[in-house]
Amino acid sequence: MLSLFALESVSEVSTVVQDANWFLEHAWIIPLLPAISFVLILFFGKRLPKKGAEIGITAVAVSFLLAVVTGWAWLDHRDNVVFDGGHSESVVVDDGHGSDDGYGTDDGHSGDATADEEHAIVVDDGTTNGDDRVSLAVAAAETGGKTEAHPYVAVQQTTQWFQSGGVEFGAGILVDGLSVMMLFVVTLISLLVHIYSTDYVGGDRRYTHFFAFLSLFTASMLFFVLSDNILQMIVGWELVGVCSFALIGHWWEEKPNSDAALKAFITNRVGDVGLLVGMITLFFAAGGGTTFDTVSINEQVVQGNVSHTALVVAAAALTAAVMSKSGQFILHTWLPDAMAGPTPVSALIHAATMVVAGIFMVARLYPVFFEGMSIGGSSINLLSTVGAVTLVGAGLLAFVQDDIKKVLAYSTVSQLGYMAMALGVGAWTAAVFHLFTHAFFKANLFLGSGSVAHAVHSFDMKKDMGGMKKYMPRTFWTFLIGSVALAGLPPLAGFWSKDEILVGTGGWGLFGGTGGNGAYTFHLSMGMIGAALTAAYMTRCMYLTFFGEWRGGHGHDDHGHDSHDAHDAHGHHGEPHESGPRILVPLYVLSGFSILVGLVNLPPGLFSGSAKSPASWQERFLHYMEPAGSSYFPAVAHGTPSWSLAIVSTAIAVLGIGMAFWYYFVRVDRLSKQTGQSLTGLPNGLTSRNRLAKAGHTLLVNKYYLDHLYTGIIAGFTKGRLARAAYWVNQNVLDRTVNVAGETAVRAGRVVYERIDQGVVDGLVNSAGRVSDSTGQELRKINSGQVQNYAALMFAGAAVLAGAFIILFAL
Amino acid sequence: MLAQLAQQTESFVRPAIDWHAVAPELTLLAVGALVTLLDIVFLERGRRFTSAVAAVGLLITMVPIVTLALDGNDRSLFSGAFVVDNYALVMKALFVLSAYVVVLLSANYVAEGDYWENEYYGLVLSSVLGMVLMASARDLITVFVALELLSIPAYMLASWRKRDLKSNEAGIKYYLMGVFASAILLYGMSLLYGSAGSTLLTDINSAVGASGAPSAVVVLGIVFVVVGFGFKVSAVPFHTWAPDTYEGAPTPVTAFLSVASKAAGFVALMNLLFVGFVERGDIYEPLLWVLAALSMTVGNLIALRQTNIVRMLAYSGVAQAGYMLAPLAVASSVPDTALSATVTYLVIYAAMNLGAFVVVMAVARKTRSAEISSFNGLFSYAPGLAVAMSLFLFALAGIPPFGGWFAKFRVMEAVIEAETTSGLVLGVVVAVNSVIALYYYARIGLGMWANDAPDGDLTPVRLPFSLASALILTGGVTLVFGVLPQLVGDLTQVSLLSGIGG
Amino acid sequence: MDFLNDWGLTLVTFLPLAGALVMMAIPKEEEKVLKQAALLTSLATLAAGIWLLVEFDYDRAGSLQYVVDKNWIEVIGSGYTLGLDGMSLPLLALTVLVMPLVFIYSWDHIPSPGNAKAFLALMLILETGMIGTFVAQDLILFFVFFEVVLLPMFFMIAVWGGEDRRYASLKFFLYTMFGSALMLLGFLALFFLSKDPVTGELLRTFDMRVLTDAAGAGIVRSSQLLIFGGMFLGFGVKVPLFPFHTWLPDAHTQAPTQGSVILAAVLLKLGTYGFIRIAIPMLPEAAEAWAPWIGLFAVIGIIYGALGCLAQTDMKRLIAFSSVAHMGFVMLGIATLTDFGINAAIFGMVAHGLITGMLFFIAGSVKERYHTLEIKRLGGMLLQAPRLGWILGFTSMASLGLPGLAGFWGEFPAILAAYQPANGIPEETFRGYMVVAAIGTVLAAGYLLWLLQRTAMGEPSEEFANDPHITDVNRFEWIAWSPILFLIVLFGVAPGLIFDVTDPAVVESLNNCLQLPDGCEGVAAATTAMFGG
Amino acid sequence: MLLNQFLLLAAALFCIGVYGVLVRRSAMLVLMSIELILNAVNINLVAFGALTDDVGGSVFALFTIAVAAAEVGIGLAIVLLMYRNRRSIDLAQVDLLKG
Repeated sequence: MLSLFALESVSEVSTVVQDANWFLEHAWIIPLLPAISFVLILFFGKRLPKKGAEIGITAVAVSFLLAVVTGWAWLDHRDNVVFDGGHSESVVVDDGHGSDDGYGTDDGHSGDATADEEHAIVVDDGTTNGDDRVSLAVAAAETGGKTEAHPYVAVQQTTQWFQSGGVEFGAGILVDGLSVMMLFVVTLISLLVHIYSTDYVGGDRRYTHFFAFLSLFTASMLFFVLSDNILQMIVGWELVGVCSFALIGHWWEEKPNSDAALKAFITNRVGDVGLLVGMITLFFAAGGGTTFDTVSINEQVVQGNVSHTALVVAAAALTAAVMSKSGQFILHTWLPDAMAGPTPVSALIHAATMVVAGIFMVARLYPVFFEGMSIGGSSINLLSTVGAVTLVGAGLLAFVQDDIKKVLAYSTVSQLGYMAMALGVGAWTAAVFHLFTHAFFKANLFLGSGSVAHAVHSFDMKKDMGGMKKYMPRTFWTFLIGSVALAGLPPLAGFWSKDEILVGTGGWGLFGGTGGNGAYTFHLSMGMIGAALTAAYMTRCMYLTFFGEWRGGHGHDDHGHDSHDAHDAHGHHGEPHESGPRILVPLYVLSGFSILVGLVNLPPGLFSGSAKSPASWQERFLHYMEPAGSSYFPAVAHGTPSWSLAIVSTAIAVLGIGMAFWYYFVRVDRLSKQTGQSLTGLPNGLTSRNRLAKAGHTLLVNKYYLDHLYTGIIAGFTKGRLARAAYWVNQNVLDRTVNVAGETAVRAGRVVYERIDQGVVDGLVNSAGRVSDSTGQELRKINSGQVQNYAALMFAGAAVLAGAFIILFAL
Repeated sequence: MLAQLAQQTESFVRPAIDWHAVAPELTLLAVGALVTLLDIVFLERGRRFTSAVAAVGLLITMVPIVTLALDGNDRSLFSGAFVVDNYALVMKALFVLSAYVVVLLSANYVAEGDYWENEYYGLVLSSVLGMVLMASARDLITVFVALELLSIPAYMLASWRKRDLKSNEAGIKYYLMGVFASAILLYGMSLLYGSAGSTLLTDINSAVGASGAPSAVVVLGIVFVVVGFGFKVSAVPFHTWAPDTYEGAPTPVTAFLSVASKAAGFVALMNLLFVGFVERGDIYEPLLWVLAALSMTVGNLIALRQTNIVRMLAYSGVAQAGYMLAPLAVASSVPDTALSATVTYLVIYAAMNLGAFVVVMAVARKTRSAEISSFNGLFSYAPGLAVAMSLFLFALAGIPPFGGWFAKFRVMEAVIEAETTSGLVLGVVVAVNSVIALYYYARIGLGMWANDAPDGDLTPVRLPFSLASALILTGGVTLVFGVLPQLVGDLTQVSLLSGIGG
Repeated sequence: MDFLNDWGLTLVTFLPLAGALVMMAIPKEEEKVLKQAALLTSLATLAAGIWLLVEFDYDRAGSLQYVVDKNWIEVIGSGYTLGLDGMSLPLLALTVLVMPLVFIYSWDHIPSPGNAKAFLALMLILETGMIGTFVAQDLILFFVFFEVVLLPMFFMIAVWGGEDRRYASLKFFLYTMFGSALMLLGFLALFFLSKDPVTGELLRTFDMRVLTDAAGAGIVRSSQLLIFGGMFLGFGVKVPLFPFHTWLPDAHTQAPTQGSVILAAVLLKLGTYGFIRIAIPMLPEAAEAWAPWIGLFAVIGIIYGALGCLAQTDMKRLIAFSSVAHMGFVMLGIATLTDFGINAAIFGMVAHGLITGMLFFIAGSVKERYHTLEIKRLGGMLLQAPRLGWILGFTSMASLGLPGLAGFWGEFPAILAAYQPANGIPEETFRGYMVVAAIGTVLAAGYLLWLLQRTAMGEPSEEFANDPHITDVNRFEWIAWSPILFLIVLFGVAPGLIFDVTDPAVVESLNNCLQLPDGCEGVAAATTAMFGG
Repeated sequence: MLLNQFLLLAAALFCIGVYGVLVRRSAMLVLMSIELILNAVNINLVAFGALTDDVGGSVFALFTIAVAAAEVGIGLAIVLLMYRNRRSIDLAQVDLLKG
């Protein structure tokens, strides 16, 4: 149980092959379909019966199917790419590498695949019966329970895009576990969001535009996910940014919406500076100034012939990019504002796909981060700390939000913090697995909140929601499943992935270390607090939305400060009712996934090899996803899951739920029953304390509140003052700095323009003109009209010249 | 007594005269005499055909020049005092042709005036005779006589309109300054004669050119001579007469002064520099450097503020004189390039400036004023004239594809070829000045195209035949020299040094 | 084929001039005939251009083709030599393409004082000047065409311009004239000083090919620096490089739409073309000494231009300042003196030409409809003229360098090249430039999207709320704009079209630097010390 | 030795002439002063000619005298014009053209 994993030795030879199953080779069709649908909708959308929606849906559906089949092909490829039966194929060792066992990749079909040199190692090709058996002797003996006979071989197809100045610009696809998983997630959620939007965005004036950009977004995300070189990543990265700009600003009539879109895009561009600098450093330091190819860059880093300083610079720069794109702490302010976009957009882009682009990039270029941040062996590094801080910070902020989407937005930021921390501590599979599960239940929650908001035409929990359980039971149940999964209670998905991360931190020394790459105890504790916070604010959100009496709808007609759903044609009042099937079906599918998807990666040690979870069942996700032992992946240590950690983390989550439950379900509910109106909090305690909290300086309230002291300190305090303080910091410090940065740029622009440009530079030019003009005016006076002055001037000139020249020359 | 006298004179042997060499001067003399004769004989009735006779006469004088050019070998008379070489022939042709254009200009201008017309052409022809003589003069006395021969008629032409105060004032100023300057010039020549013992330029060159520090007398002589011609060329600080005289004098006379007499001044200056004291470069180069830089800068700066087109062209003439002096300021290091640069500039400058004056006169016929504002909106009622004026103005500014760019290019080429820091600095000064000049040239161009006509009358301008032909001649020449500079290049590939060597 | 060889380039250069002369004959009143004649001429030139492109031998793109070498002014040793190679081909194609579109656009967009005859004739003369500059292979011919371009543009701004057009046109004319006068001094010095590398005797020629091969051999370093300084001023003014850019905003704001489009699309490229064709190949040693300074000015230009844009209240002036920023990227690419950088620069030129030309077209149409370009008064264009709004959105995306559109391939490779300049140039300095340039892209996103937000998004201001003649894109505008939009996407998706053509020519022009006895290092010590890199 | 006296005399005459031109207001006196300068030049020429007993000097002097005569004739004509138009020959009043 306690045995640390031995580090697998890293293979010298590149484990990438050109030809494999047809679907793997032609995965580039998947992004192509939505791209074509974008063009079709743009040009013919308006004239179609369903105004473009059907093209969008069919395209994404086909892509989804293709993704599933490609996934299947990958599983098959991953499993039996190796040893067929007992005998081992003879392997011709590549000349360059004197390592013990060479790897041979079947290069028989060099015809179609444009294999560039250092990848192709000729092997006497065995009989290629369809599944291109490639004989690979196992590099090092796999330890641990699993007999890992099959090495991890990715499939890469590159064509030469163009060539400039001796530099090869290739374009191609790299299909491996990571990208297949992302393909599946993106296409599935995009399909569900498409269906969901047909009802949600029903009456909108720019319905076709919405679907056009939705397809464009899906296409660019898939293009990004499949890219095999860092240049293509940059292209995909920015295309995705543009689509989010277009979709957030879908209702650009109101200024706040277009402001939010602008803020999102510019913050992403700030991150792009880091991306550009990082990629360029990698291109020169690791790519040798000739190739952008991710695999070869990773290999160079893994083989250690890249200077450490370059790696540190690249890793730091790329972390900046991650911070902006995946909403990490400093540059996260754009994500909550991005909720101004329609809910399907928030679900697809700001929960499941785009925001994880940063995490995907780190996962794809993991060797750079592993070496750059020296993750193995140290107890703290930039990426993991940023993740941890975001995790807790965002969790706190989620407490004080009135708008349901803002709560979910901050929860996304905090879950992204989780993933970043996981990558930071070396738990690669845990992070990717959390990304996988989070996509489902967060999308589920967002769509659920959309369905509720659709019914009450506002997102404000305090004013317009409450007691929705009675009116919208189905949405309630799906929302409940999503929240429980998010909170991380076992058997649902959230628990497995969060637990994996905590295991991966390796900080759990109490009952024997759980292995992993370094003792990240601080991050473990932050993870624990995060888990509690998540559970707490989700319970609060559940209560305010679904329990108590319905607060909205009677009397006040204003639809909340940012309820822009008024654009829907059918803005009727009256009792909220359950949403239509096209909204509910995606909810069902997603909640189903939220439940089942956790089982994909059962930790091995947990059931100690009992019959119920046979070896072949355990860590399927790890087996198929992590390119362990392949040439372009660092030797990462895996933590062993431990019973004690699982129990403690669940207990903390339950504690979080319990506290929030007790505060809301018991005390607020009893009070609201007594007073007859459905309250959203303890009026005297909270609001008075609010004022106190807001003041933040007065001593604790006088004694007769003592009985609240206990709850105040644990629940109230964390909910009240600290959260509000965090929110205040977030709004006044962080968010304002971003806005202030914008304003200072504009003011600097004005200063530079008025003073320097017009004043100095232009001034010089104009003053030169004026000076010559005025001297001209003075010189005109020479011609005074008096002829004798002329004669005097002439003679004086002659005399002076004569005198000077005589003195100079003659004497 | 008479016999005694005759006996003394036998020892006097008549110098051999090569009639072909002197042919141009003689024909001019004949034409001048003929015009005066006609004037006396026909009095009033002669008005009509005197200008035609003068014009035809000038064209006839071109014939001997062309034959001499075709003949090809240089001729020298009076033991080197009168030399006819390529350089002289080019300049003679320039004088005669510019005189021809001036006669075309003044054909109806003078006729419309109520003054006695015939003498006008007599004076012009005699002045041209002086210039043609100057081109071949290689001796102090001949230079002086030629200079006076071309100046004195010019004084009278300047004060041609007897009853007009301005013309009278112009005449006075031109006369007094002219005579004063030639007095200074004479004084300088006397000193040169004194130091050299002979009036022949080649002798002066051998005497003055002795190595070692020059004596004060020689330096003073050279300075005063250059000052004298500085006046003629209207270089700053001796330019003060030019704007007033140009404005006061009748416009054809102004054209004549600004082109022909300035060219004559340059010819004289070049004769003296390249033949007279070519070794003494260390004296006249800095002198001319100062004059060139001053003329360019001051000329352009004052021109910025002018409101009268003729005064502006005067100052622009001063600036152009500065450009022409620039190659001379590096003459001793690159003699041949400097000479051909200045000659090229003179030729192209003549075409441009005369063209500009043609348009000024044409516009004056309608607007009756020489103010720049009267040019506003010219494009709306006389597009042809406006395009022509823009052609001339931007040629003067040195913008390709019009002639001026090649002239300025040759000047810059000469200055850079000298490869001396003073040459380079002068090049930069030329560049900067061409930008300042561009401002007032472009401003007029702007006014013509962009502004609308003063008090809006759009009656087109009717050009008499002579003005039209002058316009076409000068415009054509300017454009052709701009697009195919090789023509003017071959023409002006001249050298004065051969005179000394040969 | 041989007709093309000796007459091809002369035809394509002087066809527009011939068209202009023909138009002189047509009376002023018949505007329709005049417009047809002008359009026909420009289309004929386009056809000739395409014919040249088709017959061009792409695998020898490095060497000069269609070479014409006749004598023009022997007295100063300058010949009428024309030639076309990979470097000038894309720019020629850009010019030949943009002009017909401008003529189509001006079918019903003749600016205020009318007089279509003069306006169209001037544009044709302009076209001759531009094409001539790109194909000239003789310094003096280059200088003549370089200046011929000034006059028509001066008159177009002066006569058909905006309110204070006089000031703007004069400033443009004087500024460029000053630069080119000093450039001429540089050419002359080069003429007199350059020696034959082998025999060492004076070359005394203006022929670019000979001078490029000589690569400034025999000229002592200090005078090389001085000559390069002259050329730097001449070309820098035209680019416009940072300190010499003040004429651009005024010229653009006052110029008529057609004028701004041509100015932005082609005229700015004369300067940068001058650098890569004349300054750098002929004076490699001086180029290395100057490279850090050019880089510095370029980078300042990027930030300065962007900050300038943020402060603008007039849309056209904002686009003008954005040109300063874009050309900053192009100059950064050139300053690296690597073939990768210069390829990026050429691509940047073509892309900037298309994109900023398009932006000015849109600005012109907005001015046509709203009669103002005051950003504060504009608004809600996406509601009133949706297509115009979307085109503005698309073009500003291209302009801020969105990958997949042409703008990106101009900026990204330039930033990439800045990481590793030629080996004679201080690397740390250029990496600093790289980071600043990357920050520049953020500012670019800032001002462009802010412009988009203020003009296209939001509700239309009540002043124009139900203004009848704010119509959407009309027929002529579509015809004029669709080729440009298509090309922006085409070059974005397949940048190889340009890179494959320019690469051999750039390698050819840069190989002198590598032949220097000590490669480009010789100068490194001096520059790093001087520059403190 | 003799030569210096002549040169000095000529220089003195020259300066007096110049003084006369610059200071005297009446046109007539200016003309006279110019004559003075020209005569100074003649002295110079003849002196140099005598020194090197070369006839050139005196020939030059003769020419100068002839030309001086012509100039004075014209000068007087122009001054006459001035008088006829202005009723005064005061050079200071002659400033219509300036700037």
